[in-house]
Amino acid sequence: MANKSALTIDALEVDFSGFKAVDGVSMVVEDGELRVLLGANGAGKTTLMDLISGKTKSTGGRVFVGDTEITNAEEHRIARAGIGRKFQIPSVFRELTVRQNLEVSSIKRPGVLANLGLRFSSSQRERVESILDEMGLVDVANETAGALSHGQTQWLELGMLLIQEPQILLLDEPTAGMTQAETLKTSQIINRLKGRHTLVVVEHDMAFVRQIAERITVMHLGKVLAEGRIEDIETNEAVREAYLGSGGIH
Amino acid sequence: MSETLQRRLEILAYATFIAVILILPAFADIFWLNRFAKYLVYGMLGIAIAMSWGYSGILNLGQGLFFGAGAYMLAMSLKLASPTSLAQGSDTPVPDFMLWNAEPGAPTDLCCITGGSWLWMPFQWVGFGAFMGIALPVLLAFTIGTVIFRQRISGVFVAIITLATVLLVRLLVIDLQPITNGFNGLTDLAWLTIGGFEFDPYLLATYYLIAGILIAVLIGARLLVATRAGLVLQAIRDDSNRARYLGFDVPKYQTFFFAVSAGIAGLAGMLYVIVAEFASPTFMDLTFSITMVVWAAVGGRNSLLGACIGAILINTIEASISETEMFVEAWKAIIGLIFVLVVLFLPRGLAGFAQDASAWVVGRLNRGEGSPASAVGQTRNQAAE
Amino acid sequence: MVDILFIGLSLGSILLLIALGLSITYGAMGVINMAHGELVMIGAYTAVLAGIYLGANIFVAMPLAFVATALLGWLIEAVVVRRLYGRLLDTLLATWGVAILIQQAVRLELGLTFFGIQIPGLGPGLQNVSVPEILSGTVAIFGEEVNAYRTFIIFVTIVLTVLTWWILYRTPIGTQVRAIIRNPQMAAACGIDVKRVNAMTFAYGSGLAGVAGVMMSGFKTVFPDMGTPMVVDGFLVVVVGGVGSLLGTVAAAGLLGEINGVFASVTNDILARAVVFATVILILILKPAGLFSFKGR
Amino acid sequence: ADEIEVGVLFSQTGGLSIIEKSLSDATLMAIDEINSAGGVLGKQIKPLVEDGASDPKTFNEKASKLIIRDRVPTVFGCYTSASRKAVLPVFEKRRNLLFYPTYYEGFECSKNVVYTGAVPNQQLSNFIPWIINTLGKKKFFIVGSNYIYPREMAKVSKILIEQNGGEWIADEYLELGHSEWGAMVNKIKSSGCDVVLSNVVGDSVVAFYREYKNQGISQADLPICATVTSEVEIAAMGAEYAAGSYTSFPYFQAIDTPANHAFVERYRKFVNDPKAVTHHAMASSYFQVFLWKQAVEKAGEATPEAIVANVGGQSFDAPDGKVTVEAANLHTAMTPRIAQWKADGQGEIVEAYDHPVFPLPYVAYGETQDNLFCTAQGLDTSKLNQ
Amino acid sequence: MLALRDVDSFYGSSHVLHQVGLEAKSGEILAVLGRNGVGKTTLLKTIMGLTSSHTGAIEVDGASISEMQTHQRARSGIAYVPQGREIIPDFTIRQNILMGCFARKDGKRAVPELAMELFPYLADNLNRPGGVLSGGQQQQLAIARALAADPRVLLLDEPTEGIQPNIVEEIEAIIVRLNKEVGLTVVLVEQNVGFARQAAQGFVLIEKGRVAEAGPTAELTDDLVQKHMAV
Ligand SMILES: Nc1ncnc2c1ncn2[C@@H]1O[C@H](COP(=O)(O)OP(=O)(O)OP(=O)(O)O)[C@@H](O)[C@H]1O
Ligand SMILES: Nc1ncnc2c1ncn2[C@@H]1O[C@H](COP(=O)(O)OP(=O)(O)OP(=O)(O)O)[C@@H](O)[C@H]1O
Ligand SMILES: NC(N)=O
Ligand SMILES: [Mg+2]
Ligand SMILES: [Mg+2]
Repeated sequence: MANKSALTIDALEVDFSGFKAVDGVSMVVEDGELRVLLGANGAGKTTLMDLISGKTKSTGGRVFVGDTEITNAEEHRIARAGIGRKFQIPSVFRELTVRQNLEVSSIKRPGVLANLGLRFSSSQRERVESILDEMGLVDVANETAGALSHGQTQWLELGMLLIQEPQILLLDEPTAGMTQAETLKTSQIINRLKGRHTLVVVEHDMAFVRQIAERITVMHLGKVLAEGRIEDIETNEAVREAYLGSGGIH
Repeated sequence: MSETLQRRLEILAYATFIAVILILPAFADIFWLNRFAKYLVYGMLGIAIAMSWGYSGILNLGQGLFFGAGAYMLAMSLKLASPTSLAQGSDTPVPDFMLWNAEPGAPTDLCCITGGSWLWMPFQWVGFGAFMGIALPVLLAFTIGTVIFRQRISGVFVAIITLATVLLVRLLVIDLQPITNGFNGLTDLAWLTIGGFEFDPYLLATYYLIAGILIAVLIGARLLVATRAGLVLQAIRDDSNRARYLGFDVPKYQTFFFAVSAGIAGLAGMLYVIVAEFASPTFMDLTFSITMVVWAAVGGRNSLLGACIGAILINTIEASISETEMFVEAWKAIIGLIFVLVVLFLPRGLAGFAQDASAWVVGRLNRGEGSPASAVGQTRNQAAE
Repeated sequence: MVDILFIGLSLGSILLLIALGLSITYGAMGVINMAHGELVMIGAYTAVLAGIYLGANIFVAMPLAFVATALLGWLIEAVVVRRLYGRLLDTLLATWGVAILIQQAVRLELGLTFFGIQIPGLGPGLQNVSVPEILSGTVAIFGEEVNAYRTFIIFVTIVLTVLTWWILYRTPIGTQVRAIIRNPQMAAACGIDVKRVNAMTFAYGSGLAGVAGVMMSGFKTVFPDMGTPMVVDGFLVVVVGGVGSLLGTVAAAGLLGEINGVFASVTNDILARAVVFATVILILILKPAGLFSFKGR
Repeated sequence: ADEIEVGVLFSQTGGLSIIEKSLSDATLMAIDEINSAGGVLGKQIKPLVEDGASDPKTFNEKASKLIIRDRVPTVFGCYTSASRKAVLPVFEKRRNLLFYPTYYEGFECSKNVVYTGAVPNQQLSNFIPWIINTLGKKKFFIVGSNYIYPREMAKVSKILIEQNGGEWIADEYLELGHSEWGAMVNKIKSSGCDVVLSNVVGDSVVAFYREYKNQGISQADLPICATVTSEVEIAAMGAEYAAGSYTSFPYFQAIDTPANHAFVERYRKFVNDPKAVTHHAMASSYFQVFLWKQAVEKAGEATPEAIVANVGGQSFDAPDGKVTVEAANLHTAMTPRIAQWKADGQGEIVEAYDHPVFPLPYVAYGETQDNLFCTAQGLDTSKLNQ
Repeated sequence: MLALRDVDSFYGSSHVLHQVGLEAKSGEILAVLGRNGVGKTTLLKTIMGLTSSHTGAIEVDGASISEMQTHQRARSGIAYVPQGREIIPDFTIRQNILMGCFARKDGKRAVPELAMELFPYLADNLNRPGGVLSGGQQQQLAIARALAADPRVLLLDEPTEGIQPNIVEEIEAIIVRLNKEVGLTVVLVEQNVGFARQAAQGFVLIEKGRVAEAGPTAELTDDLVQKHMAV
């Protein structure tokens, strides 16, 4: 395995009683790269993320973070290996307040005994406040997260991910339900993360994709259909046919 | 309500509670002190339930197992320390019931009077019984917890597993009559003696022993859930999968707090033996375990103090009603009605009510922004609830 | 061997009879109805009272009990349960209170004892129901003389199970019931009258408990506390089977019944009980959502 | 004061209240009768009724209330041994006095309890020989609820069975309160026994007899001989199920004496139920109040110490006939009887001792009337390991 | 067709909508726009009767529905495609679609032709459980379910969220078609201003639970968008 690659996926597949939702996908994401994952509804993008993050157990193939194999490891081990995830249906701690959500995510040493202390370090606190500010959640910081609107929940989950500071971020449709302006802000945040973190982003919003994309992988029916830079993909006839429609990536 | 104000009110509530139980002896006779000592023990059970149910989301319908385990461990030691144990013609203490259950001709010695009686031997040292009173529940909880939480069992399935476990253990305790005295339980116990001081259950000192331990447990538990680990725990209760993706080893947290809760219940079991002077397999009856849960719910399962007060309050009310001549037969119906009404009208229990009430008062005081909406004239939509 | 298997089958059918109503109120509605055992008890008392006041036997008592407990269930739903949908554990607590109330109501003869009025058939004492002639004694099945009454229970259980299955899975109302438990808001937005369907479902589940009670009265004592242990057995069965799966409930009842029967016959009843509890624990550890459960993503 | 307060502690609620209510009623009736006749020492007796709620924890708490707060000199109460064990420490350590009316397993010898129910030798010592010699049944299947009393009864029975030339072929138990008898009855059927000795208690009894009949066993071929099945259980199961079976107790409702007829009548009137049945523990609950009254009168004061010192040797003409508290061990001498149950739900007394039998709570360990283990000073432990 | 006047709406004691008034004329598409959390979803839920409580008047065709329960509103011809899709995971696609039929007046229970034509994936997989579908597939299913109710008014909460671009185009076309051909009145919550401008006749801009601007689409200027939808 190349040392530089952050995430290596090797012939990964999963079989749901006969139906292969991910079917022999191989992919190498370099350290600090931002990879956009495109594909039709049902192409297997979310499932691929499920496989990487341990939500779904694969039936073939392997996954590495750097040199560490994480294939089918327990979720928390994968997380500790450096993978953070934002879900397609935003997933936050609905009964905790927004601030508490971020505080929990800011904990770096995950053991029980390491956390028997009462306080968070001042740097953690500052980080929480700055993320609240950055995500526009200051006003609702003391609300329970269950009362947030869909978009606010998206921001919160993104904030949790940022504060968790994983090496690799898997973002499943991070801008779904956001206004254009909000989408723009998200793309700015993501662009700032580039280089420091490795990102894999699933999106259907082509305007957004254009704002962030470096390399794009297109999936179709569980397989990799195409991979390349934005211009290559845009002009790829198969991709146009299966996915983009008349608009292209605009 | 601002956070600091909320915190101050909570501290005030804790301080008031502690003050009340500490000055209670000034107003109560020794009978009521003994009775309250028992209820304080139940209050400790409330704390244990709130910790596992309210904070961890683990509804344990078998908390009686841990209470019972704690009770039996100390009772075994106190049984062996009881003078009547020695007065049976043997040089070493042997529980009287073992004599009745022994095969004819069996040696009158703890090692081998009946099969398994050797298990009692270390209990000749009271310290061992007291240690096991916490260690055994913790160990049991640790074992159960490790298995079920690794398997990601949750919700009602945990409730049923714990329920089946307590029923199973109860069955075995009753069946293993030669070493447990079966259904009759352990009675004729010595008083706990520390440094030559005998804790007669009808002494002020015994009340303060219980009250002191309760206060320590209450504060300790409150601090524990306020730790970062406590926050993680609540996050796990909320969405255990999300917590996994943040890197937390969920079963470890669940097992840890489950075991702490079990330890508290075991401690409560021991204290109960000190004030009530017996241990019985009925401690592991299902109804008792469910009753504890009801106490906690009435008090407020998300509040350690609330659950604790709930247990004390319900028992006090129960005792008062059932001792009112008019209600000797009907008191249970009244209690049943109270449960229904509390669940319907105080969904977060007394603690939730207290929080809402104080929030409302505070809201009144600093009127202006964020005053709660008035409910007058609103259409209610059932389906939305 | 046939006799042993028959005992197991009969144990299983009794478990199923109790669990059937629960599998609806809990599995299909998400209500942990701790008063289910008390509804069984009311069913049994219906048989007692029908015998005393109408001279009726259990065949007549069955429909009466169904109606009586369905009405009571409907009342419980309207007064208590309706306010608690989606609050699973609160339903447990509130219905626990309801259970105590029902028990005391029977024990205190609906409160009339305070006025010195007695209702023969109610009160704290033990009651009984006699079994009609044709159901007492034994019948021959596979060359084996078996308890006729138990055979009848098995038969009734099968009929009720099939009926329930048909309602739940083959009628629009069944679809509505199942939709409501999954997502009451969306069900309402799809035009389902959530309140009415819930009330009907709860009443039906309660009615089944009533019929179970009549059957129980044929071989058990009838008294105000008789229901308490039943609700526990019922929940063990429903949960082990997999919440919301009628098939699972049937399978779990059969499995636990046979285990109980066989172990009781070859060893003893105490050990059999222990093995049943151990089996419950083991099944749930190995299959954390019960025998039959839907696996989503 | 012109009143003497006494405690009455039975379960008014919960599963056991079915039986315990009748014990409580019998106690209150006795108090009522004594009061109407002028009370004791010229004072009226005031019963303080508390509810044990079928739960040992509650029994313990209520006992402590009666003794420590109300300072009653005596409590009449407890039905199960488990509840008695739970209150025992309070009575012993606070030197108070319990009158306990239930038949029980023995091996208890407390200076603070007066036992007025039968102990094993008073139920079994004539029963087993009678089964073997008169009924001609020799192979016993012993069955009981799984707790101390039935196990102890089984132990004593086995000794008696062997002494009388019978044999026991099984000794099986079912959980207390369990009512599923299919497997057990099937076992009985195929065991080759010719008599069943039942120490089953509570509502399990009902399910047992019903299953017995429904599996086609006839009481004539294979009779159940029981130690606990009383009028209460018979009424509860429906008399046809028990018809032909036997029970051994010192008291039956069917005892054909004017005193007993009057007792049954008075009780029915007292509880306002023309069909109410009377039974052994309930009869003891009744007469023990009179024994207590006599002791108080003899002592001239109502303190626990004085009552206990004077209750030994007190006799009373109870519905059972003459009963006497033995000074030697504070247990009660009573006349054992055997009844066969009839289709009307009443027993027909088929055998009775002609004199009261001395109570021997340690009979299973070799206690005899000449060699008492339990004495007025408490348990003589030197006797135990011989 | 659908009109709201002075509507206030609450979740428990939190007051989310204030004095909202709007009108969607028969056969019109009304776009509801606004930032995250301003109350767009709440507005649709209020129309469906799915918030805890509300005050004010809601009318369909001049008849008040504000006293009705949710299912009665559904039966009066309002169908709802919620933001979270709210598919029943263990029901098959067919059963999920048929759920919509409970709101039909004629009591017919059949999978609507139109939906099958629009969403071939669903047509081909009627017996798969809804819970295993991808996000976009579930969105299609939710629309199909709404169509099964044969509604007069369709409430769509961000229907193109999470849908692949070519299907987004299709869905947009479908919405227009449903509106044009079937005469459906549509209330459309959208983030895609471009589509809103193109499809809708009227718009409502929500800000902090209040209607900030409203009018015919022609008046939806870039300035307004900038003012009410920028971060
Ligand atoms: N547990 C499962 N069992 C059966 N089929 C599954 C399961 N999980 C996913 N699938 C199927 O796998 C396919 C891929 O789903 P996936 O969610 O990965 O798509 P996606 O690319 O994320 O689509 P979208 O863009 O709509 O979110 C779908 O057809 C889905 O139905
Ligand atoms: N169940 C609830 N309880 C309390 N408050 C809620 C609840 N749901 C939403 N809210 C609050 O109501 C406000 C409006 O939420 P709503 O979901 O209607 O926003 P929205 O405009 O649809 O946003 P988005 O574009 O993000 O979907 C938000 O501030 C949210 O916090
Ligand atoms: N004393 C009894 N029978 O428990
Ligand atoms: Mg997806
Ligand atoms: Mg929304």
